[in-house]
Formats: sequence, C-alpha cells, structure tokens
Amino acid sequence: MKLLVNLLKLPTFVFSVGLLLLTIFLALLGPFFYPIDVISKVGPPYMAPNAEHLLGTDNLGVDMVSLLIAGLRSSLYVGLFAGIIATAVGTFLGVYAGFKGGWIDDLINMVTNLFLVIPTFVVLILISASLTEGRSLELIGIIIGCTTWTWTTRSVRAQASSLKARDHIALARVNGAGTLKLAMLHILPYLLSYVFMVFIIQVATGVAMEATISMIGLGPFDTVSLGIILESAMNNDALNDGIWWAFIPATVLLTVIVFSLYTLNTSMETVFNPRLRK
Amino acid sequence: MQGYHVEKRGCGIKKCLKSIIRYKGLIKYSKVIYNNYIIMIKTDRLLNKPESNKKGKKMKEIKRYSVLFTACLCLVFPGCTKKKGGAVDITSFPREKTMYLAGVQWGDPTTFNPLDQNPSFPVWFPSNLMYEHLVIHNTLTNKIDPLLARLHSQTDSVISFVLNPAARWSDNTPLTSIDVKFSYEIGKRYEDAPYGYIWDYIDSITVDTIAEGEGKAERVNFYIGKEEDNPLAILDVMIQTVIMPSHIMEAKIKECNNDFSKLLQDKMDKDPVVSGPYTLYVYSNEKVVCKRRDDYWGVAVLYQNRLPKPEFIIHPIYKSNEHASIALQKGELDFSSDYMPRIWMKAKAGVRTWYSSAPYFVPAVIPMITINCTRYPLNDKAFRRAMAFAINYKNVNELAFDGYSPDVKPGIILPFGIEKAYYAEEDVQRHGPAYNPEMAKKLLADAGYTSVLDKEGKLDYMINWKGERIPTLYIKVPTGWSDFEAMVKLVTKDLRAAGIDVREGACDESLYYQSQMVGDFDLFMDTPAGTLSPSLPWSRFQSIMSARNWRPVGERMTENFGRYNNPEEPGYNTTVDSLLRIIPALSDEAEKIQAYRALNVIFMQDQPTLPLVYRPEYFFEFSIKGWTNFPTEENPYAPPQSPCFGAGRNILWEITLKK
Amino acid sequence: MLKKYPTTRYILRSGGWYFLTFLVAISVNFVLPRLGKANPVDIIIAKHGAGKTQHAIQVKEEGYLKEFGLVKLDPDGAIVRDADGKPVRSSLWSQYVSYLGMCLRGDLGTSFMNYPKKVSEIVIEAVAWDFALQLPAIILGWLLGNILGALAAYKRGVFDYLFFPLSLLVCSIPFFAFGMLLKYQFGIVWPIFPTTGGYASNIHYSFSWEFFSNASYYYFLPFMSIFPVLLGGYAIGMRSMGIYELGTDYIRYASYLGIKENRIISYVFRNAMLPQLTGVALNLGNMIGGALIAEIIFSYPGLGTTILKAIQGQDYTLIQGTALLVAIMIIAANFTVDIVIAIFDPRVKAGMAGA
Amino acid sequence: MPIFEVKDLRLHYLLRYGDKVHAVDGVSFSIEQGEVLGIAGESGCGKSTLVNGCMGLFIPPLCPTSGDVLVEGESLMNRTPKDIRENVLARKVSIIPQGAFNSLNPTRKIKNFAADLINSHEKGGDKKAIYKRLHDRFELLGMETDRVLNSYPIQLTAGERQRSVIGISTLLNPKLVIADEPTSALDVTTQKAVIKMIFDLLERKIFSTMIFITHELPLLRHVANRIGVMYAGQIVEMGTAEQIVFDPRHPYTKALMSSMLSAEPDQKQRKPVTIDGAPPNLVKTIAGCRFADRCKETREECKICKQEIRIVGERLVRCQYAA
Repeated sequence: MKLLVNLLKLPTFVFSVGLLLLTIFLALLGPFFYPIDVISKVGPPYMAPNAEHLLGTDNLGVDMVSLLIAGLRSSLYVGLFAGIIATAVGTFLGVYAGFKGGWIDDLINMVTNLFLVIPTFVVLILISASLTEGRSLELIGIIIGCTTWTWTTRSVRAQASSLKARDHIALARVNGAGTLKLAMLHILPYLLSYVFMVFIIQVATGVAMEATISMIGLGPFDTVSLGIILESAMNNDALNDGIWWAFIPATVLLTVIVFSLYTLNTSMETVFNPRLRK
Repeated sequence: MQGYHVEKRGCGIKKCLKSIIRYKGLIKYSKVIYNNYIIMIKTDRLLNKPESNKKGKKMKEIKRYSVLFTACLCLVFPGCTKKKGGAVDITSFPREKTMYLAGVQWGDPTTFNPLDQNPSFPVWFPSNLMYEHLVIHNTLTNKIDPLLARLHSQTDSVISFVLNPAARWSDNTPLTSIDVKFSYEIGKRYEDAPYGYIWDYIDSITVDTIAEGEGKAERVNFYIGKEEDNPLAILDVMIQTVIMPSHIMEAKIKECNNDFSKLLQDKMDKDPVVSGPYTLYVYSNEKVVCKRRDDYWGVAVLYQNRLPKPEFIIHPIYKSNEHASIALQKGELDFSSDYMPRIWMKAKAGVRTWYSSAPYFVPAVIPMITINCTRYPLNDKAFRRAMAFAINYKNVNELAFDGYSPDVKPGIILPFGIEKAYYAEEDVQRHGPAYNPEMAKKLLADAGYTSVLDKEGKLDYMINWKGERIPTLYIKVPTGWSDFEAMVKLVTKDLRAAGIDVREGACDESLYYQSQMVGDFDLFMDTPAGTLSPSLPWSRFQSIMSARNWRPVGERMTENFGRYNNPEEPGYNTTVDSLLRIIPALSDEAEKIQAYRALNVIFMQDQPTLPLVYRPEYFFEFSIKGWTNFPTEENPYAPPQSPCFGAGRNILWEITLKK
Repeated sequence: MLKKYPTTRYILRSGGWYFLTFLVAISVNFVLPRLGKANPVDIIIAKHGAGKTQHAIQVKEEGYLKEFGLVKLDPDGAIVRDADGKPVRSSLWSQYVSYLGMCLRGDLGTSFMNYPKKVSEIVIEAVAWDFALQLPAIILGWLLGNILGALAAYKRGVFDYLFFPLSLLVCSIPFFAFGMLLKYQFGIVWPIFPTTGGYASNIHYSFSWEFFSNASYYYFLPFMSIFPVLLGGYAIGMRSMGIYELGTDYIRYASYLGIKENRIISYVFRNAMLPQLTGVALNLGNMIGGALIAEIIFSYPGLGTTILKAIQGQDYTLIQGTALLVAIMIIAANFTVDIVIAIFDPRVKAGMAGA
Repeated sequence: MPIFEVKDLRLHYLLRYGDKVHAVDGVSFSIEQGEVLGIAGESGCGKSTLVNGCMGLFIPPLCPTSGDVLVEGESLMNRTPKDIRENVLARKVSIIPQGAFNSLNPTRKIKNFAADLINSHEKGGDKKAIYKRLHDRFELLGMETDRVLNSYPIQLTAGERQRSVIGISTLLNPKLVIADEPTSALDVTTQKAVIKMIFDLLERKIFSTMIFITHELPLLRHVANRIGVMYAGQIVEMGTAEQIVFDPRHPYTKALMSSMLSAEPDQKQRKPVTIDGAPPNLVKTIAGCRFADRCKETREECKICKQEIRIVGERLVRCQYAA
C-alpha cells in the first residue's frame, strides 16, 4: 500500500481519479437526481435549452439531459466490457509469448499482426449482418474487445520479455518451476500494476471505439449511447442549423471520460512502470 | 535524379501498380508500370549486404529509397487527375454559366450506358438531358407533353405516336422509327435488358407514315397486349424507355459479337451520340459535368429558338445529404432533391421550396409499413385495423418528417393533384381508421386479444383468446436511414401504448433488402410504387394488393410483399384482382372513379399496410442566390421536379441569372 | 550459409512469418463476407427488382451469378442446374481457388454494386486522395510529435507542464468529434474554410496551380481533423520514452563527461525514436480506408466510404480487393519497420546474432 | 598545495514543499597530488551527493548551502553550468560512474562516443587524428583496441566495457578522478582485475590523484592511502588506511569493520555483526551525534551536545568519547 500512498501525493493522479469518479457518479446516480426518460416526447424537436430542460431536446423531442446520462452509462458499460476482454486476452498472450519466446512468440506475433490487418468495422458489419436480433451492447463490447487486444499483447510482451532476463526468474527456474507456475507466480504479480495501466488505456479505447463505430451507423440498436447521440446529430443536420446542444455536450462527456483515463494512466506511469523501477 | 527515368507508353492501357524486377547484371532495374508511364528505377541490391565497413553506405541507401518513394508518390497523385471523357480545354466553369444540382447521383459514377440496370446521372431513366423519351408525362397537368414524338391517338387496342421529323442525333443523323423499334425490341432480343417487361403489356409495334404539316412523318403504333390489356402500364414504360441511337448500338453489338454482358462493360462515356440538349462533358468521383449542345434539334421546334440558360450542368456527389443543405445555404448549390430537415430555418439563407409554408412540397408517394399477412396474428383483419387506429399520424409527421406531409387520410389514394378525382371523402369517413387509441383497444378486445402489463404498467406481452402467448412483432428498418428509423421509433411507441406488442427491428441494410421479397419479416418500412407515373394510383394498388403472380413465402415475389389476399386460401377476395385488371383499360371517367373507390374501401377494411405520411417522389428545394425564377406554387410553369427529370427540364429554359 | 549474415537471416525469418500472416489474412478476407446470411446478388435483385416479372428477375439473377463465379459452370459455360432447375452454387473452395488465381494475376474482379467498374479502377481513382490526406499528416505528425516529445522530456519546465496536458487532451477527443467541432466552428459559425468536398465544384482536375491552391484550401480542415491526434499521440509516446532514456546511466555519464547538450538530446532522440517507428507502421498501414470519418464529415474524396458501402452491400469483390490492399499496406509497413530497426538498432541486431 | 580541497561543504536537496534534505553537512578534506583517498559508508550516507558536489554539478534539486570546493585553487562554487561543463568536467575532474558496464550509449560505437567527448571539449580535429589518439590510450588499457573501438557496447564483455569507461573518463588526463563504486555488483575475480587495472593506470601516471568511493572497507585498504568514513552526511573518522582498518576509534567505524566479511587471515573466524536501525532522516537538523541512537557506547550527552571533529591518535574523529 506504500505505492498507493505516494500515488495519492501526485496532483495529476488525484485530478484524474476525481474526474473519473465524477463521470461514473453522474452515470450511476444521475437518475436519482434527474428523472431519466429516454422515451417520451417532452417538447418540439430540437427545442432550445430552457430552464426546465437544461439542454433542450433531440430530433424526436426527447429530453437531452436524460439521453446524455443514459448514453454515458451505456458508453462506459461498453468501454468497460471491451477493456476487460482486451486486457485479459492481451495479457495472457503477451505474457505467454514474452516468456516462452522462440517459435511460439513468433506465432502469437503473427496472430497479433493478423488482427491488425482486419479492420474492426469489417468484422462488426459482417457479424451484425448475420445476426437477426441486431447488435446489443455486449456484442459491440465483445467485438471491440476482440479486435483491440493487439496493442496490449505487444506492450505486455515487451515487458514480459524484459523481465524474463531479470535474475529472480532464473533463480525460480533453477529450482524447477514449471512455465505456467513461473509465469503466474513470478511474472504476473510483477506486471500487475502495468496490466492495470494497460486496462485503463483499453477502457478508454473501448469508449472511443464505440463512439466511432456508431458514427458509421454500426452502433448498438435501440439503446442510447454517446456515439448514437453524435450520429443522430450529424444525420439530422444539427451542425449547420447551429443546434449546438445536440453534439457539443456529448463530445465534452466523451472527451472527459477518455481524458481522465489517459491522465490516470500517465500519472501512474512514473510510479508503476517496472521498467522505470530498478 | 540519377537512376530513374520515365517513358510514356501508348496511352489508354491502364494497369494497376505492378512492379516487375528485371536483372541487368548486378544492377537491378525495377520496372514499375503505372497508368500509361513506365518507370525504370535503378536500384542496386535491395537486400543490404552484411556490415560492410564502407563509410556513408547507409546514407546512400536511404537516399535511394527516398527517390523511389517520392517518384511513386508524385506519380500516384496524377493517377487521379487523368481526364475522363473528351478533351477538356477550360478547367473551370464560370459561375454565371453553370447550374449546380444534387440529389440524383449517389456514389461513384459507374457507367453511362443506357442499357445498364442502374446508369449514372444524367443517363438514369427518368432524366432526359442526354437520351430522350418519346413523350413526357407532365405531373402538374397530368397530360402527355410531346418530346421526340407526340401522342397521336389512343384507342382500346392501340396507342400511336407521331415522330417529330426534326428530331436529330448529335452526329446529325436523323432520329427515325428504326431507333424507336430498336430501343423497344432490345428487350426481346436480350432477356435481361432493362425494359424487357414491356413485352408483357404490348403485342407488337408497327410503323407507318402519315401526312404531317407539309411533309410526311412516321407514326409508331403500339398494339396493347390482349391478356394484360393495360394501357396505363404501357404509358408508364413509354415515359421511362430512352430512345437509343440504333446505328451506334448495332455497331457495338456486332463488336461484342452479340454478348449482352460484354456490351454492358462499355461505359459509353467518350463523346456519346445523344439526342438531348446536354451531353456528358467530364466526370470524376466528385462530380458529373454536362455541357449544353448548341445544335440541339429541339431548340427551334420545341423552345422557339431559345437555348437552355446554363451552359454547364454540374452534379456534385456528396457523401451525406447534410453537405447538400450546407452548399444550398451557401449558394454553391442551386437545386437539390434530397430530404433536408427544418427547411424553414434555411429560408433566410435563400432556400425556397414549391409551397412557401408547410407542407412545402407536393406529395406524390406514401411511405408505409407493409404487414406480412401470412403470419399470425397479422393475418387477422381486426388486429391490423387496431394497429391502424393506434398510430398518432400527426405526431409522426411533425416529429419524424418535419411536418413536410399534409394530414394523412386513410386509404392509399392521395387527396391531391392527379388522384384527387378518385378520392371520396364519405368512404374515408365511413371506413377509414383515425388516431383513436381507445378504439384500437376496443377492437383488440373484441378480437379476443388481451395485453399483459408488467409491474410498472408497461406492456409486457399479448395473449390470444386461447391464452397462448403471441410472439413479439418486429418492424424491420435498415440502420442509417434516419427518417425511416425515426418514424418506426414513434410508431412502436404509439402501438405499445395501445397494448400491441411491437418493437423496432433495426437491421443491417443487406438483411432488409434480402428479406423483402421472400416474406421473411413481420412488418417492414417501405415505399411501394415509389415513382410518380401516369399509372398512379393504379400502380400503388397493384404493388400492394395484387395477387397476380403469387409466390409462396420463401420464393421471391415481385409485388404485394405482404402477401395479402392469398388466392389459394378460402378468404381470397376475387373483386380485388378483377378490379385491378379492368381499371387500366377503363376509359370512361365515372367508371374509373367507381372502381377506385371500391378498391380503396376494400383496402381500408382489410388494411394490408399502414400508410404513415405523404411525401414527394423527389424533394424540390432551390437557392435563389445563383439563379431565380424557379417554378413555385404561384408561378407553376413547370412541375416540382428536378430540372433533369420529365417536364422539369423546362426550368432550364425559364430560369434567369440573379444579378 | 546464413549463420554469417545475422541481419539477412533475421529479415528472411520475419519476412517468412509476415508472408504467412498475409496468406491467412487473404483467406480470412475471403471467408468473412461470405459468413453473412445476405448475399450480394439477392441485394441487387431486391433493390432493382420491384415491379419486374418473375422471368426477367430469374434471368437477371443467373446473369449476375455467372458473372461473379458463384455458380458451377459446365465446360461450355452453361449453368449446371439441379433437379428442379435451380442453378447449383459453386462450392466455397472452388470460389476460393479462383479468387487466389485472380489475386496472383492482380485482377481484383469487378465490383458487384458499381457493376461495370473494375475494383482496381475504383481503388486507383480514390486511393490518391487517401494518400494525399493521410501521408503528410502521419509524417508531419511523427516528426513534429517526436521533436516536441523529446523537448518536453528534456526541458521538464514550463514547456512540459503546459504542452503535455494539452497534447493529452487533444489525443482524448475522439477524432470524429474533433472534426465536427472544427467543421462547426470554422465552417459554419465563422465560414472561413469550406467544409464540403476535396476541391471547388466549379473546377475540374488539372495540373494547374489554380487547382492545387484550391485543393489545398479545401484540404485544410480535414487535415486539421487528423493531424493533432497523430501529433499528440507521437508526442506523448516520445515524451515517456524520452523520460525513460534520460533516467538511464549512459545519459548521466554523458552529462558527467560534459558532452554538449544538443548532442545529448540527439542521443535521447535517436534511442527513443526506434520504438516510435512501430506506431508509424500501424498508421501507414491503415491509410487505405483510414480517413473514413474525415471523409464522411467533410465529404472528402477517398476510399473509406466506398469500403463502408461495399461492406454494407456485401460486395464480395470490392471487400476482398480493398482488404487485400489494406493487408499488403500494413504488412509491408510493419516489415519495413522491422528491417529498419534491425539495421539501425545494434541492440536488436546483437539480439539476432544471439537468437 | 593540495590539488583538490573541500572546505566545510554543505549541500541539500530541495523537496516539493520547501523542506531541505541536508545530504552533505560540513565535509572538508584535501588531497595531494598522487594520493588516493578512500571514502566509505553505508548506502544513503551522502556519498554520491558528495560526488556531484566535488564535480560542481549543482543541477536542481541539488543546491549548495555553503562551503567551497577548490580544484588546484580554482573554486567550483557559483559558476554557470556551461562554464563547469566546458572547463571542469572531464578536464580537471572526471568520474568513473557507478554501474560502469551499462554507462555506454548502446546505439553508438565506442569510438564515436569517445569522439563526441573530444569534440565537446576541443575544437575540430579530424577523425583520423582522434582515432589515433583513442587507439594509443586504449592500447594502454590492454585490450584489442581495433575490435573494441569499432563495436557497440552490447558486443563487449562487462570487463571490456568497464575498461572502456575508464579509458574514456581519463581521456583528457583529468587532474582528479572520482571512482564511484567501480567494483560493486561485480564478482570477486573481476573486482580483483579492476583493482589491478586501476593500480597499473596509477603507475603509468594516466591519472594520479583519485577518490575511491565504496562501501566495502577492506577493499580500500589495498587501494587507498587515506580513508574517510562517512555517516549521515558527515565525515566521522579520517585517517591512514592502516589506522582505520586495524585500529578504528569511532564507534561507527568499529561497527562497520565488524560487520564486514574479510578475507584477511586473522579475521577469518569472526562472525559479522549487523548494525541495527537505519541512518537518521536528514530533513531536520540533528543536535547531537547522528550515530547516537545506533551507537553501542551511547551516553546522554551524545544526543545533546554537538560533536566536533577532533584529533585522536593522529586521526580525526567526530566523537568526544572515542579513546
């Protein structure tokens, strides 16, 4: 816990955790403070913000603030979902490749390159084209997760292979530790902090990717997410009619989430990155 | 730049970037063929020798790679700047001589071959700027205006047109009945030619000559097919089939030795021989440019020696219709036929429409929800009528369609324009459903359906009189079609409020198209009979209710996707098909009205589809910053159509430059 | 024989693996579109078939099936029919073989949706714009990003305190939202820059200076919607690498020896730059359809929207053709970066000799 | 006249909230030409801070409080970093860094790295001349100069790298060389080799005066003429090598010697005794003796009155009760 103590001393860490907690607080506890109603029509389409509806309405006359809160919730959900999958897959492959080395390392490297070659939205469309009931949040999370783990694998592999040379691994190997036990017991705890940082980046990528995908029109069906709000703003010509409340609040929220996650990651970098720590 | 030289190979042969390595002794020449240049790049051993200690070895290597790289880059760029179609002397088009119109062409222009299934602007079938039709159907006056020919006479067995002797092709050969016969009979010669289906309606085409003014003129007679007996459908095809230069096309057919698919490969984009006032000048993935033909035969004959005002017509190709609305407000675009939300907010930027206030456009077609009448409970008439009562039509129009549609009346006859004569208010009052949720609930209860609510009072599911649970119904709509999606969202909200368990079934565009014809849906959002043609409203009834060529679910059916009125089943209503058969042949107005009213009543009783809004076939928006005197409600010299469609072309002659 | 040349052996080995990846990528690109339930011929027929007779549709469908090699053909080219006259669909395997054959011949076939146009034609026309938009952005972003990153790492003072959060912020705005903001602010509120199209619609392609100046005027906003994100990304990467390098022993030793400051910065820059190359390889690789969002927002010409429409319309040949190009680009970029690192980074080279 | 003199040097690190860590608190010593001074002490006693001080490298957060450092009479205090870098570093005072075997730039050949050093200090000079000069110097170090000069650090053995670092550090014939723990993290055999090498460099007059910093006291006996033992930023005892090793007076030096494994014949059977506790926190100024709370013979006064350094048995001891 010594790490946590001197982490809290860092101003950037405190700032980013604060920001992140604020957004999560807004997403989870928002409905208790502000009545969330994503269905009913509360005003004419694209009504200007007024006292009662702080951010006006969208093209179907639904209150924008409740849309934003619901959208924030599902965007975070997809980001988290994708982050978990990407980090799990990436870490496992990274550690295994980094540690084993030899042809397995090349094989896993090849699989990573393979996933780089196939762009995400190709996979997304082709899978959604074959599903009849359409794209749920989980499906989008899974697909984003399955196509963004390549970055994790590469960085974890670099870490794992640099740690392999460290002496305490050689020591453990001398007294007969099997590869898996070795990896789990010795490499992983050492990497745990780094994996956590990678997880944060993956969640940020997940959120940003979900928004990008729904911009192309491949977003989740009949649920609201920040990407869907932006897409409907663009499709309904909100930009050149000066309807700023259709897209600026959603962009700000997206940026806040991703920015807080990135600052969290960099603030922990100096403390956690094993390569820096001798 | 040593080590690299370009020689120009015979132009015209285009090859994609292919690199052939040819060894000359130790020095390796990589020969890159690109477009019509051959580049010989001297690169010595590409694989680097092991650590040679020569000084500066690496620097030379880097320099060589960068030469290769920059060479490719600067050659790739002009790849997209090669000229297409005709030599281009001037590269910029003066604003005062150019008219910009949008909304017809989406996606890269592919081919300008009139025989193709889906040619690009301006060859696409309703447009008559390059290849012209025999006659024009003026949607404003509902008359047949003359173009290449004029409607001579129409009896119940033959329709005849008299060709205008002055008609000429751009290579100055006269346009004769041979061209007309070729354009129509090509459908017989090749099975998958675009207009093959005309031969279902006509038996034969004969040509004779009659006296016309001082000289002689050819008359073309179309004999109406006996078993179909449908002059309306013939008129439909008449205004869609373009007349092609037979002397050019026959030569091309001989060239590809009679292989139709090979004929389609010919894009016909280089100096095409046309009969219309404009010809294809140059095109790219960003725009198609047409140039005025000063030697157009119609100038003297049809337009009192006046040339069309714009010398160039440019159709910029946008990637989403949001760009069209921006360009229109900035005055960079003169005319657009795209859907544009909140048109009233753009009035101050000089954007005008046909009507100056709501509904802004002349309605012509009806987007509706097609119901799959073979699936339980949708095969129950009462269930369908209940749905019709549950929809808040005003709300759908205001929210999802910006109020562009006049109030929707039950039935599928438009109480406006051409169809107004067949519209009967008392039928609609007696049979037609209106927004009345209580009535919908009553109808459901009478038919034995009960809605089960969950604890928050929202609808959970429905059960029928036997207590079996009814599966949730889905309204299929493709993602990305924002106006349709908004309508379906609102309709699902209203239906669920009335206790009908329906949900929005957004699906991928490909699945949407695939499932239509084979009946693999509960309900789906579509616009049957989406083109404005003389055969309306008959063609609308035909494409919704006709059981003429019935196919069971799973096989493709080309009309009546909802499979209403199945001939094999006992409830088959013979009057629908008999009415559909006799209406086209009716000439007496009173009988026609009688027949249409009967059809409309049957429609309202059986409710095979749920009409939602009225919308124009193409929107009609123009900017007064470039050109003025566009036709409007107050100044209707031409119908509200794009200047390249049908009678809309007269706009090109009447618009004046805004000083 | 290869023992003597470690570099060449390393290149051959990684080249071999990349070629294997390439082969697998091609076959995946082939199989993926076909997994979907909808097939392109049905879609085309559904789009244009309304109102036609049964027979015309039947003939049209068979014409398309033959054209795209989806049905078995007997020796003289007629369609092999099964019992009730339906054309027998050719097996996946025979389609795959013909697809590979076409790939090797470099003929990517004709696109389903824009029918008579060859895939290679579509690609050549649009790809130049993709390169023109993204290549300068990536290269400039990389150079500027690295320089700023190294400076921020070395001069940890006010410059870093101000520059770093800013570049982090720029990085975290999703780039399409950034594009929308730019368009709204500089295109509509202050109409300084045009927001639609690659060049004014009143001029046509030409080598004239007027075309290039106009095209660069239209080029500014799309470029600015891509460039800062790349710049920020590289700057952050370089900064953390720089800080790590500055902490190393040899830099401290160099400063003890009193070596000139800009010489030390060049050490940091050089050693931190190599890992940055992998980032460039990725960006260079995705250039083909990469600027899809910038294309949609600014209606900029390019291949992105074509690929998107192809995928939505299940246009097999266009998807395969473009995916093939993307695969070639990414693998070529990664492979060249591997070689460059192998040549220029002694650590890796020594590793090779040992491995 | 002593070649290098430190007069009552006080250095401190500036921490985040303004408080200062007085890492070096009143150190003074002087070295004659040709003499080797050994400095020993636990890790964290301010040895490396002293090194930075002796080289005049006052880069924030390290800043001098008071005192003076003289190289051949020339003071290093309050001079601009540029001036220090050009005239002092590697010319007058040079250092052999701690982890010498990875202190060479991995992506540059030894000859280029050394050439950078020369170009930074002397104007121009073509490559040939520099290469020749390097060649002669590396010959002295007894290595295959051609292979070493043209290879990357990663291609050399640890010993070769160590020698190259020493070669580079002494390239400009500095007046004083500070060796900061050159033998740490090396196995005993290479330790012996490094010591032997330093000896024959001294004989060959490549450099004459040296400060040898290590925490292994017995090693100093072979190398250094005089040894100073540092604790918590102060010199607690300074005298000739024999006096410190065989006859330590200050309790800390005694404890330090007893906790060392020594290969000396008479010391073999003794079991090493560890010193419990840890060096004091140098942020707050400590009144009495800094070793008081860990010293075995501690008394009340130790904690209160300030311990001045005084002569006991011809050596300097900072403990009033030392015999």
